Amino acid sequence: MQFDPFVIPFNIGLYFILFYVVGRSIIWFRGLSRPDKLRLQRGFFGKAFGQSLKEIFMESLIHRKILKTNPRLGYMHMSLAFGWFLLILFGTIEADIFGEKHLNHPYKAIFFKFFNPEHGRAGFEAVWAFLMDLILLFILSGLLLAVIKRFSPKVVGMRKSTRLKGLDKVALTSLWLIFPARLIAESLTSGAYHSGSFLTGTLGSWLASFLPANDLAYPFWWLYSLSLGTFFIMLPVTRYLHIPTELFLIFMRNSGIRTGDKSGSFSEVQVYSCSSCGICIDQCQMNFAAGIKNIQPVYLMKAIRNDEDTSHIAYNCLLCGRCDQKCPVGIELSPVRMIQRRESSAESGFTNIWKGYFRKRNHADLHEANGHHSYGYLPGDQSAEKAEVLYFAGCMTHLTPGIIRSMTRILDASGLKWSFLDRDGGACCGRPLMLAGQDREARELINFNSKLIWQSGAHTLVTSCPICYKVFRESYYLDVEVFHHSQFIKHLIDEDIVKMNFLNTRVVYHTPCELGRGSGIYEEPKDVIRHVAELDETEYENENSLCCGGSLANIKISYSDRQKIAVDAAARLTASNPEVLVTSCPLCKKTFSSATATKVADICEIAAEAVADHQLEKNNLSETYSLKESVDIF
Amino acid sequence: MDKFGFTLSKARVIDLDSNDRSIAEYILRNEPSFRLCIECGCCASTCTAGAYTPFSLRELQILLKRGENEKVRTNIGKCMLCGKCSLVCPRGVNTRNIIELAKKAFKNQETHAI
Amino acid sequence: MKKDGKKQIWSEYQKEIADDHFFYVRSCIRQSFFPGSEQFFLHFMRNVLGKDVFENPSHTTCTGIGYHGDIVPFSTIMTVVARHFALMKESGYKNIAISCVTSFGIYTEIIETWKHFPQELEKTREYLLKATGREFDIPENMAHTSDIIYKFRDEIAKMAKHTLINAETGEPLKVVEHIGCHYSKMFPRSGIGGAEFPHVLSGLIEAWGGEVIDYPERRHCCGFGFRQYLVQANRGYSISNTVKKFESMEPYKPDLVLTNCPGCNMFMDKWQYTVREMDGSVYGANGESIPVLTYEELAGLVMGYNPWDLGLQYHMVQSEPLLRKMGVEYDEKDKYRTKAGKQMPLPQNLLNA
Amino acid sequence: MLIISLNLMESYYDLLMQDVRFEEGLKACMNCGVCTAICPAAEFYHYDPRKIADTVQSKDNDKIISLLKSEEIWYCGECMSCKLRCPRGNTPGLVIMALRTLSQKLGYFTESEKGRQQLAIKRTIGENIFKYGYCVAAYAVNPEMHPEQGPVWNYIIEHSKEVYERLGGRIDELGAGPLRKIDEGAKEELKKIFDVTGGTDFFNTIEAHSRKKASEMGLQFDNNGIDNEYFVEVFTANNNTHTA
Amino acid sequence: MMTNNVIVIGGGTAGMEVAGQLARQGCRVTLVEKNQETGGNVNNWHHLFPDRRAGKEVIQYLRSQIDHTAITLITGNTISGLRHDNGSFLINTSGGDTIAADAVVVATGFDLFRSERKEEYGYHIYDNVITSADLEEMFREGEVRLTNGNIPQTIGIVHCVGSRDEKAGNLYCSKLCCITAVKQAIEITEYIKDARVYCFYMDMRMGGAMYEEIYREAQEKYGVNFIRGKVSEVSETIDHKLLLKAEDTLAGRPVKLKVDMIVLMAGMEMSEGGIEVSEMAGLNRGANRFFAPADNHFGSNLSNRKGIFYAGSCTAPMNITETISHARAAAAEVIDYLKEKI
Repeated sequence: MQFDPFVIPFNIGLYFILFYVVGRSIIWFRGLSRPDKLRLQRGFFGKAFGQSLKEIFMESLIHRKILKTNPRLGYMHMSLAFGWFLLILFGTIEADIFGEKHLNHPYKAIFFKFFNPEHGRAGFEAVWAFLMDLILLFILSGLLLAVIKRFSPKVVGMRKSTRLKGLDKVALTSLWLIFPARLIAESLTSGAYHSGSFLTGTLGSWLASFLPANDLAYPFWWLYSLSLGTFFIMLPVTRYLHIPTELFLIFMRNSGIRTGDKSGSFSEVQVYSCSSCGICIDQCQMNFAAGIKNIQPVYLMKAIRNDEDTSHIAYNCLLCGRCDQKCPVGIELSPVRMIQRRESSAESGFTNIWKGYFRKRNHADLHEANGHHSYGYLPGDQSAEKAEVLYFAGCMTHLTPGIIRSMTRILDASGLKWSFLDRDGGACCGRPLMLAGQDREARELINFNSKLIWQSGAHTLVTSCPICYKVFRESYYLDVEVFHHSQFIKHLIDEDIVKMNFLNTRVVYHTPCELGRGSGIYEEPKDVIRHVAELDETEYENENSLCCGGSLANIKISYSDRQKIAVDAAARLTASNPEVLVTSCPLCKKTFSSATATKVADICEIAAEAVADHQLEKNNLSETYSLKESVDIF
Repeated sequence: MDKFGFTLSKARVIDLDSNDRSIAEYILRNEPSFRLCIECGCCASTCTAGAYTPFSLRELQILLKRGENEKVRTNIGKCMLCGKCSLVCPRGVNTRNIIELAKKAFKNQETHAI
Repeated sequence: MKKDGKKQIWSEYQKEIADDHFFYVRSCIRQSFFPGSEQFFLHFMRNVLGKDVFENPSHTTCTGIGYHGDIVPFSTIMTVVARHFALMKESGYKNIAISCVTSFGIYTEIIETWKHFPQELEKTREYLLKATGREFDIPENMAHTSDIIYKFRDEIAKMAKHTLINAETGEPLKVVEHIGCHYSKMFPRSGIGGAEFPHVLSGLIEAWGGEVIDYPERRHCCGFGFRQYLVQANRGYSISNTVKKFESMEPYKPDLVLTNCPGCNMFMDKWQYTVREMDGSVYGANGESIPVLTYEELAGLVMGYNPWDLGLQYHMVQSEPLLRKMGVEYDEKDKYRTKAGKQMPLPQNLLNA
Repeated sequence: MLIISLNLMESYYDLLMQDVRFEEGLKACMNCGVCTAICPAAEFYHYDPRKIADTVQSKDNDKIISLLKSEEIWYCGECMSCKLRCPRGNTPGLVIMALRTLSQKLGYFTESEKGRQQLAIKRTIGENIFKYGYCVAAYAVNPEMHPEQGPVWNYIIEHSKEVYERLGGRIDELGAGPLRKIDEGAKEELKKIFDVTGGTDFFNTIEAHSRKKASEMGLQFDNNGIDNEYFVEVFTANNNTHTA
Repeated sequence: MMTNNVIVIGGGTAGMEVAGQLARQGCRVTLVEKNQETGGNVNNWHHLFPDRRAGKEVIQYLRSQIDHTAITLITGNTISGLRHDNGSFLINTSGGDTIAADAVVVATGFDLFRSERKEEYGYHIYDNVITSADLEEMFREGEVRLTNGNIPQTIGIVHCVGSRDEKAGNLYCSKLCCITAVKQAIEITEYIKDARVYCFYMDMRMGGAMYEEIYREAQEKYGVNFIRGKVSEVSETIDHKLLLKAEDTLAGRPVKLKVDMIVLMAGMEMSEGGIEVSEMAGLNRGANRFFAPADNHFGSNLSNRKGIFYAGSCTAPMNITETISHARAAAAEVIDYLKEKI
């Protein structure tokens, strides 16, 4: 049988990586919660399977998403991934057809030319050789781009390329060597035996014309095998682990597994699936508006993989969610970051062992997180007035009295029996604590507010603050319908409860993070605006909307950097010189107000302005909370 | 006590020479805007927790700077992180980070030195 | 530390002190706890300097302790003081010599009040007339008895049998002076040398060869605090403040504490005992407590009087260590004898004994 | 009753202004804190003369009432060091004295542990004045009530005759000299002065309100003397909330 | 072109500026200065706030102002007499000359508060208690040292020394000390690496252009500590440090601190010379002892006597910018007056 010692490095690498991936997959599988295990099993043997295969093909090989956002970068990834895939596929077939026997050992396919130097001279062989050369060329073109990207990112349309750690460099070099080595090796062999197709053949005969091709070929085959071997062995401790991990991720995701609130197999698989493509960096306003370039998800993932202290990175983020929308691998970046926040305070999570080839969980009691807490001072006896509609302004809204006045006008106009839950300023909704990873502390506030809401007997809860809105919807156990005021106003309009005039004002709308990407509310506010004013489109609609910079989620960012983001965002939104920049969040309003000369208004303020005065007279109500004193009018 | 019916009292004076300012220094290292406070009290007056309980970030931060840590240790957890203070601060002090760092510093102090 | 600065201040705060013909008013505390002091003062003035110092037997307390204990109204104490002025007027004196710093403070405060609020003076005249049928004039010259000793400090120095120089080492003795808050803090002009660097005692110490110790808490109150001592539950305030002073002076290893005010003297003497009982602290050098003397007692020692006739044995802190340093020869047997020379039983566990 | 009518009639600030010491003691405070800096009471008690001055100058009736009922106005030791330093010529010490006087006139002093002690001072110092003509007299300083005076005091009291005789003391003798007996005529005048100037009324006010408080607290109270439950309570009680 | 004689009393910032202005307007000016050299208080200042311009530069500018043929400079002389007869003033100098003038400008400036008068701070008593002026002297010599030659590590700066203080006899705010304190605090940290500087203030009166910004910089960049409370007393410890006592009014507790050096921010007072002149010429002075202008808004250069004008900080504490503007205004008033006179 055909054998040569130079294939040993490759074989070692190959078997190592095969066993490693299988082993790691088993560990991850066992790390899943029971329901997730079932999901994965169902997903594996169910229809999700096909879906996964399709996705693997489209994303892991073709890299469709990257192609969409950045064709050049996409081509680079595709040529390497898909090209290599084809090379292996066709190489194996080639070995199978033209080899001495069927079902060859993999190395036969990889080093086919070495063992069959004469191959490809004529006929069907030549066609096949041509195909193989074509694929190799395809890969080399991608490789060329990769090399260029490394030295000048702009060329591939990136503002910035990710930074590398030592091991990555080794792996990268070996990766870069693989295909040139193969090219040279094949060419020299072809040159020596006058075989090979348009690429290897031509290059080979030219080299042979002035070099001792036959003697030179052998070392290059060694180099080829060595670089492959090295690459495989390095793989688990470098970012290239994303290549196998991503496959696993796709299966998990398609089986319906989600990140959850504690670190586990899925979050870890996501962390390892990050290919460090750096697209998140370009999406991040902290990068392009404030010049902060070291806290983006790609660095968080890397820090987690390398067991670095993530707290500074983890907390220094607006959690606007723009990156989640664009991640080509579809990693749930913000949820993963939230896990880091929860666990960094608890010093829990995973750490590397065995030089990073494996990881173990440190068990730390999350309840020990941030000891010094106590909201015991919150009055147990406080009670809420009875009402149909409960209005909760929220902390931030208390800093924007305009919103409160407007909501009062609208609610009064509605003639509904409503009550102002936090008129004299209530407890915080708990969301800011959650954003800081302090869920248990938040729970105390949630319980306090829940009690009041239950007591009121209201069927509807309206809040002016998207931050409150999100937490009311997701973390409160309530028997009421929760509305953000923009939705509520739309409801009043649709049901014809409140009549509004059309104000001839040209406005643009800014979707707040917590309301848009956070809670999926995009259209209702716009409908309301269209009802009362003339709405211009901006470049930043819906999923693509910007963060105002004021986000409570970032605890580290300095005031001046916030200001930079706010000014930048406001400028982009008001590019069309609207009369008013409308938003639907008190925090966005307050942040933008100090960042642009354009008038900034909350959606309820323009709505209130549009409310016809006779509406109030009809219910003979003044612009006060008079309803509470008056009797139930229904 | 029994013999005379009274005892020596502990001095209330803030002794800047002997007080432990490591907590404040830790915060200063990690949040320079801590220096910027001019004790205007805007934070305390808008404070959500302050509406329920005597909690004054203005006072707590001055106590931290003076190394009078005990009162801070027992009160800092009353903050709800709602962030109004940082919005009203005329000096752009990153109040919430100061609070979080203080919590962390106290926690570290209990386990190992900072 | 620069001396000139202090000299400058002293020159700015000099006050007129009568030379003769004093109307003498006693101190409740001084006469109860250090009767030898007042005894010596009168002897010195009358027999040594041949001055006229008159004591009217029917003068009473000024009620100052009651006033600062907030049980005696202002108008009441003003009238009581007015009565003393009336007695003085009746006995034909214009210069008053006050043996108590609290009283001295009260007298000064009242006279100042009368200046700012003449209606109060009129009211007082009416009250006094109504209550006692007496009338009064405001004294022309008012002095604390320490002011008078200060005035004659150099005469005393001339007559000195001993000086404040350590007989063995030849080094000047380190003396801590304690003035008493009510001497000049309320009205700096009323005290010799003012309130920040009073000279009334440091002047004596210098004149008699000692070295004045200026320690950080020099100006701090002795801790009396009136109600803070008078009521047992409050005495923690009193002793804590005294301890604060002693801890501050300790590093200077003082040989003696010299006091102006009878109250301060009592506390700085007695609290040394109490705090030692409480936590074992002792503030003098080599495990001894620091003797605390009144200016009369010190003048007496300097002039060579028998310490036991001055009553030093009736302090809680015994003064032998000081006597030895000053080279005063004293008769141990004479210490606890009656006037008639009869031996009395010996008191137990005094300090430095 | 008195309190309510006062509420309706006039402000407590005006009441304080009737005391010349208050008028003298508080012009306008700028909260610089020199007084607190060197205040012996602020050193150990939860006390801040600056805040007292600031509270009073707010003229806020409710705040002044709570001051009059508070523990803190009783912390001052009346050393008057504050007068020396104040850059605005105020004397917090005098303000305190005015507050204490008013608190006693209105009977608010019994609301606080420290305020109630006024009875003890009246029963000791106050009675001494009438009995002996002195605030403090050797024979009135009972060693049992003054253990801190140490063994020397026991000794002096035990042998007072001999001790004072050698030092010129004239216990129980009329005429000049230390510790002399003050003649009845002088004591009578003293008493009259108290009657005429309202000193006696003031004593009676303290007694009356203390008696009332005693029954509220369910403590035995005698109209004079120091061995009754209420006296012992106010003389010795310390709830240890006053100091750090 | 009229030629009038004007006499300017005081050769400090105001006096020199007004003299220069008048000379260029064609007046013959006699400038009388009590010291041997002109420049007044600025001579004592190494660097000036807010931009740390060297005091010398200001002096140079002023000297160039009075470098004019129409100006007669008499230094080392005070005014010993001033009388008015038929429309012109006769002034006697201590040197014995008599000068006739049609108008008089009083520019007697201010004296620095004598800090030893705040006895509790122990100036001239405790070593290493110095004033802002003494510190400028050290800056000029290029090093900040204790009397024993060591470099101070902890420095306390005491605001309002002799200002806003009834006990010091001055109810007014001297207005420049706060910013001086901030300036000097910054300079100290520049001279002494990681020195700890504590400013004890009652109010930070940062009224001038760029003042608040510098205050902020002192906190942010130089880490100067600010404690709100007037220093009550200073005493010397056995290890020759200085013990400061104040209340941290924002914490509501007494505070004490041992420092190596204390810098007293001495306030501004009416100058002795000014008081003499006011008595000689019967000029009104306010309760703050500074000259009282005829009108606070429209006549800040006018006195209660026709023909006598005020320039600069003899009427109230002023910084250099204000002094120079005030002096120029004075020149304008003088010219108007002389025109009317003819």
